[in-house]
Amino acid sequence: MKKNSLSPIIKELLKNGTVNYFLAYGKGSFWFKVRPLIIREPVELKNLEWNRFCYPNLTTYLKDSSRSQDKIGVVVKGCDVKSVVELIKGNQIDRENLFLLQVPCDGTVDPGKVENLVWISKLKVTGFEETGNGLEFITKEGRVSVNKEEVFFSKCYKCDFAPSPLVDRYLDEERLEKNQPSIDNPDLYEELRIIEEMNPEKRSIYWEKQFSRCIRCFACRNVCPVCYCPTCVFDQKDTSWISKGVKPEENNIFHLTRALHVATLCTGCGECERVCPMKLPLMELNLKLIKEVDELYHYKAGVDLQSISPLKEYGKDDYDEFK
Amino acid sequence: MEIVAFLCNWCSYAGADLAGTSRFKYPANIKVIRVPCSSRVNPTFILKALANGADGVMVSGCHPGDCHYTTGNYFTRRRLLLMKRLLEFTGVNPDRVHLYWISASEGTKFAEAVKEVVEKVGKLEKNPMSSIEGEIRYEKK
Amino acid sequence: MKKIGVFVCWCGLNISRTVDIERVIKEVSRHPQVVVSTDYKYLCSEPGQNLIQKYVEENELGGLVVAACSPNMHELTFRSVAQRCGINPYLCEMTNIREQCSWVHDDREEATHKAIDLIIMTVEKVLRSDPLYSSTVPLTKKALVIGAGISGMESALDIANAGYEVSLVDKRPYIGGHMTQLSETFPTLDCAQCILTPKTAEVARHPNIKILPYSEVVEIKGYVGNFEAKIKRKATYVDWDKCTGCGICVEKCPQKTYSEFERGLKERKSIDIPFPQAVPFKVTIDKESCIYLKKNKCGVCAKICPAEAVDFQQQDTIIEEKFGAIVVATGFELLEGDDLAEYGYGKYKDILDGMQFERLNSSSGPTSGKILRPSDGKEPKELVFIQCAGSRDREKGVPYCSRICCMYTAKHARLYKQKVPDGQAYIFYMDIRAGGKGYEEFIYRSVDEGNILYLRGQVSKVFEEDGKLMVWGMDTLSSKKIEIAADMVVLANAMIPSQGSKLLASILKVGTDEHGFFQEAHPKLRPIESLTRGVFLAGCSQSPKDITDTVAQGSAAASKVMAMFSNDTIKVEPVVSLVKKEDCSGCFACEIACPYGAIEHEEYKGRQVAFVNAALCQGCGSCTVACRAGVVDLMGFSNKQILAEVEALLWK
Amino acid sequence: MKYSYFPGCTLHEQSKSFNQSTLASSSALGIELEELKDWYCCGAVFPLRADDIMSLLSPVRTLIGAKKEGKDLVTLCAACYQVLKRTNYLILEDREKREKINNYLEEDYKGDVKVLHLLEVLRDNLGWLGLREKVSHPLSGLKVAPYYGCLLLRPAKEMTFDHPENPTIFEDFLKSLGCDVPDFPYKTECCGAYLGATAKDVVSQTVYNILHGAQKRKIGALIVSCPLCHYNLDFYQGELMKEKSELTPIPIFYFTQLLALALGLSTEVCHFEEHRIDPLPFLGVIK
Repeated sequence: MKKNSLSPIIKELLKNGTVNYFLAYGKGSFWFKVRPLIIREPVELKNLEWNRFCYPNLTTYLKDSSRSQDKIGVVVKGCDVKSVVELIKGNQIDRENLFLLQVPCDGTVDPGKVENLVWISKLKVTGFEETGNGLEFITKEGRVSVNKEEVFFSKCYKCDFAPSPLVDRYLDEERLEKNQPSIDNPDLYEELRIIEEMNPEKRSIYWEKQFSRCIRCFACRNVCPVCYCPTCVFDQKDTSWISKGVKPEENNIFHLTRALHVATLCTGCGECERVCPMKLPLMELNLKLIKEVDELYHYKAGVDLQSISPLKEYGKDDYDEFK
Repeated sequence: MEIVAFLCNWCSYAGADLAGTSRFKYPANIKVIRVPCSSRVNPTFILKALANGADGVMVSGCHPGDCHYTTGNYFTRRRLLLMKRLLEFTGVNPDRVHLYWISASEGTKFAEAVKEVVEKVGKLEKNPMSSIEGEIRYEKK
Repeated sequence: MKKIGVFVCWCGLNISRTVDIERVIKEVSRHPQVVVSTDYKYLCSEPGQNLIQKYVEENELGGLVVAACSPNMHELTFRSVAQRCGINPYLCEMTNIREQCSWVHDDREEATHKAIDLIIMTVEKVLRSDPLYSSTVPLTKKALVIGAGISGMESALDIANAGYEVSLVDKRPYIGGHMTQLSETFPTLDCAQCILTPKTAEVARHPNIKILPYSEVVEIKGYVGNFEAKIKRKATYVDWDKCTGCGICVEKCPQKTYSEFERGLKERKSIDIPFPQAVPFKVTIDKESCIYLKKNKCGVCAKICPAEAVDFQQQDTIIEEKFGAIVVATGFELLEGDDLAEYGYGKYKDILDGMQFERLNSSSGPTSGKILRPSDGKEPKELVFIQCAGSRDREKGVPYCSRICCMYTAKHARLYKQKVPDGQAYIFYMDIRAGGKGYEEFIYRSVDEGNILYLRGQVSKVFEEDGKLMVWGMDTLSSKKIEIAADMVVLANAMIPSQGSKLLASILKVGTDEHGFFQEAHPKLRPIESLTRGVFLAGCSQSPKDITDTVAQGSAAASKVMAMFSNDTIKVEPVVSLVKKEDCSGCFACEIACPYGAIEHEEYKGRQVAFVNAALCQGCGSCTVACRAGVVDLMGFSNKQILAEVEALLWK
Repeated sequence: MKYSYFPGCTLHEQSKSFNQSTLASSSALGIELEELKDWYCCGAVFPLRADDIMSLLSPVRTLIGAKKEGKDLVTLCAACYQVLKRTNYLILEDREKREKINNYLEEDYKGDVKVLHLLEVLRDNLGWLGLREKVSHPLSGLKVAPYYGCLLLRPAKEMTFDHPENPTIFEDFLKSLGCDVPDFPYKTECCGAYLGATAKDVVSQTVYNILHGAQKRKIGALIVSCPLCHYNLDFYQGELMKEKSELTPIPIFYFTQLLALALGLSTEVCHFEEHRIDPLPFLGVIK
């Protein structure tokens, strides 16, 4: 993972006018954090960052650019490209106004997992280094190393990266092959199995507990790249789909509706779950629908620009369990 | 027990009317909301009904291929199938939500369908989604 | 919030026997917005209606709820009462407490409770109803008929006779369609030309009909009443105003080419009039084969033409015109190609399709009506007809029945027996489907008098051996394998939609079925209308049919057009979808869900948003669910109305 | 061009002529066929009973073996090709059966091996023109017709090999070798198949029809890709010759035998001694 090679490319693209500005990762306030960085002038490149913790999906910021005619460059990982596909299919961004610069990524690290693994508080760590297969964390007391394959985000283990014709430039052409963690036959729906195997009462209690913790901050919705409605259905002024106050009994309406609204669009980037302050297992809902859509209609979101979402289409000979 | 039924105007609502003119009896738990087409039924309406004290929801449209608007019910079929799978996943018994295809000539089928829904919903425990039971929203005069 | 009046009908004893009406009106009156809650024996009667009017005036009601029978019965009645009282009709809703309450429940207590709940639900809905107004759009009283076969001509004549202008377009250089190629027609064995020619002549000279042969529709914009069409007139390279049809050019033209009209049984000249009765009787140059147009040599026709009509510089031209309604009558074609490989179709010369056999029988055809083998010109003594060639086949070809083959095969066999009395005709068939007036009798006459051998079974293979066509088949009645050494084989090829139907469907924004035929609005009740308002279907463009049905549907389409044209404007129902454009994301999920193509694009603050064309919207509401943000809403069945009905469940 | 190779029992044991001519020709054409390390009986007949899972286990094991080697799987015997290809199709299309089958196996199989017939490899990877260029001894003057039989072509939806009623792949192959290829309508007729075991007279009749049809068209030889077709047409021809004096001998070749000859390979790989109807007089035309 090298950021040094990133900088000159962005500089060049800004200089020759290919893009008006660049959306990239910038240094964050902690070692495990990065923040979105908008680069308009080469001088701003000094804050550029590219490391193991560049897990956020920057394409969500493209939602708001749909109205501008600016040419925007974005630093993307393989998984982020899928969100771009859905944004283009939903007419939210113009392919022509976009420059995708893909960085090679073989997995992003979940700081929470690091913390759990080495039993040191995030705040005690002052920095980290990459060492071959592992990561070394620097603390005042010394160095702690972990095997990086143990601390990836769960989406990274399921990475099915394939080079996309949408990408304008790859940072490292030779490393395309190695662009994902080397996991054979990942179990795509691992998380679901535990819940699917519960008996209905247990499942019901499980979800009731989860939904009751929701504080309706809407972070899950706001961060989602495919939640691009200018005014969300739950923010409509004249129609009360759910109460505006936090009524726990209506939380499930919100969460199930949200899951249905992103069904066939959700690419599994996991941002909703990552940003949830209450740590609701939102990806379980999304994954369930990804699985059902795949099994019923053989469709996956974010794969190509041509295929049409099965919720926008119909089949006369569809599976029909209704009487 | 409360069952909300969304009936499409052209087939199922007319089928329910036919059940009436033929005097086929069925339980009174069912409250019908008339919609032009089953494709007008937003899955969120169903969630809302379940959260608002309904014990079950029934949606009924024209038979696939016979939709008054030609293709509406094909969309309904996909939308509600996914929704049912999701509900089941969150612990809601799939018997709480029913989708039927009932034509304008199927008065008997409508009456039987209502009986079936009432019977199935009757076997279920209290609706886990509804916690508003008994709350009075309107100030009565 | 508006003041609501609730009126509960007894319907004599029909409702009051099971529902405690007194209790209903008392309970309902406790709703804060209900200011009137009353009952009457028969609300639909004159005094009942007057009662409503009295209460509206006295209490300044803003909305009405009539709890009575099904809205399918009396919604119109009570909405006109509302209108008479100065209340927008869409602020009046009915609660069905008869068909869906008193008639289906026995328990008085339960039925009364249910009636109260249903009425409260309706009250909540009406509280959120907005007044709606029907609008009208202007109407151009001029029709476009696409396809000038027998159904298109019939349509055009009917519309024209009613006094409206019609443009009749056909891709061929003549009008009359496939019927011009036929010899005799079943079940009467009239000569096709004899019954068709008067029609083509009438069409050509009708003052209200403009015929546009050798033309294609390339673009349709607009909507019902106001279509804007672009029609391409293909270059004929002959000035038809000058051409007299003398035919000298045809005689002198040195280049021969494939004759579509004779289906390859005879060649024609590059400059040609397809047949002696063609209307218009003008020559057309085929640009694919003309030596001058390809190599800039020859030009004999131009030199010889006494009228100096040949014009090699002629270009395609585009005509732009406005129409109020469109009739699609694009007809059919025969299935060809790989699907018929086992019959050797296209491989052996003496295997013909039904249309080629028509040409052999036609007195103006390539053999002047004699049945002769294309390979050696000999008279075939053993002739095998194969029905369902490609039809009713679930594996390949088409799964549907082409409907006319049983009849025309019987006709073919009879014509053959008349012309070759000592010949033997065999017909392989799956079933005989002769469901038409005089059809069954025709089949029996053919079997009895014609001495035609019907074999129930399918043919597995046809191939050439020892100068004969070996036909291997099965007679399932005797369970015997049949081998016939035939001189000629005639296939009843499946009928398929004519080439270009798909393209035309996308131009017209109407659907096609899985086989490519134009999709009717309803298979039983609206077989003439397409899914797009103002576009009607006729003839084989919609499904395979015989001439009788085709003509009937042509007339039916015309009557739909005439009914539309009898008004000066087109009324547009107000129960349509509406987009709140400031909140529209422009994802156009609604556009795909709409079966009517009613969702259009519009620019709003620099971006594309959805816009509902009310003239096309039929009010199904599928788009409202496709829209995640709930920004597309259906008037009269809006999100807030339905949600209010759902929430009314809480009323206890 | 590397492929895994599934010979099947007949090529492995009985028909050296088919196996060795195949291996020799392929290597001359630069097509590397590497025999599967571990292969099982294909099952010989694709089971049509709805609940017959057991008969499918053996072909699925073979497919799993091929998957492990990571190459497309080539086979020649029409029966093996049919069983393997249809098994693969079933695994891909029938979720319920797939799960049932996988329950019996040590590892899951998802239908991801591509099963190819050598003719498809020739057509799609070498191309008919490419083949023509490699032919050093064109078989011009030989009037040869193909005999497809049934297994290669049907059911067409599953086999997707060629048009079931009017196949042309063998004709294209023969033309590339320089042969004269006449129209032969009997090319898709039944050879009698296994009926030889119970009703020899039926096979005699079907074989007679095919040979008589060929004779009428002055066809000198037929090519096949199915060992059973070969057996019926070759062996029964010998029997028929005893009583039907009007028949002239028509040698039956595996298509790879003619391929080997056209590529100029030694006749040893063709094992002509296995034939009942001696092909040498016919081949004498070119020698």
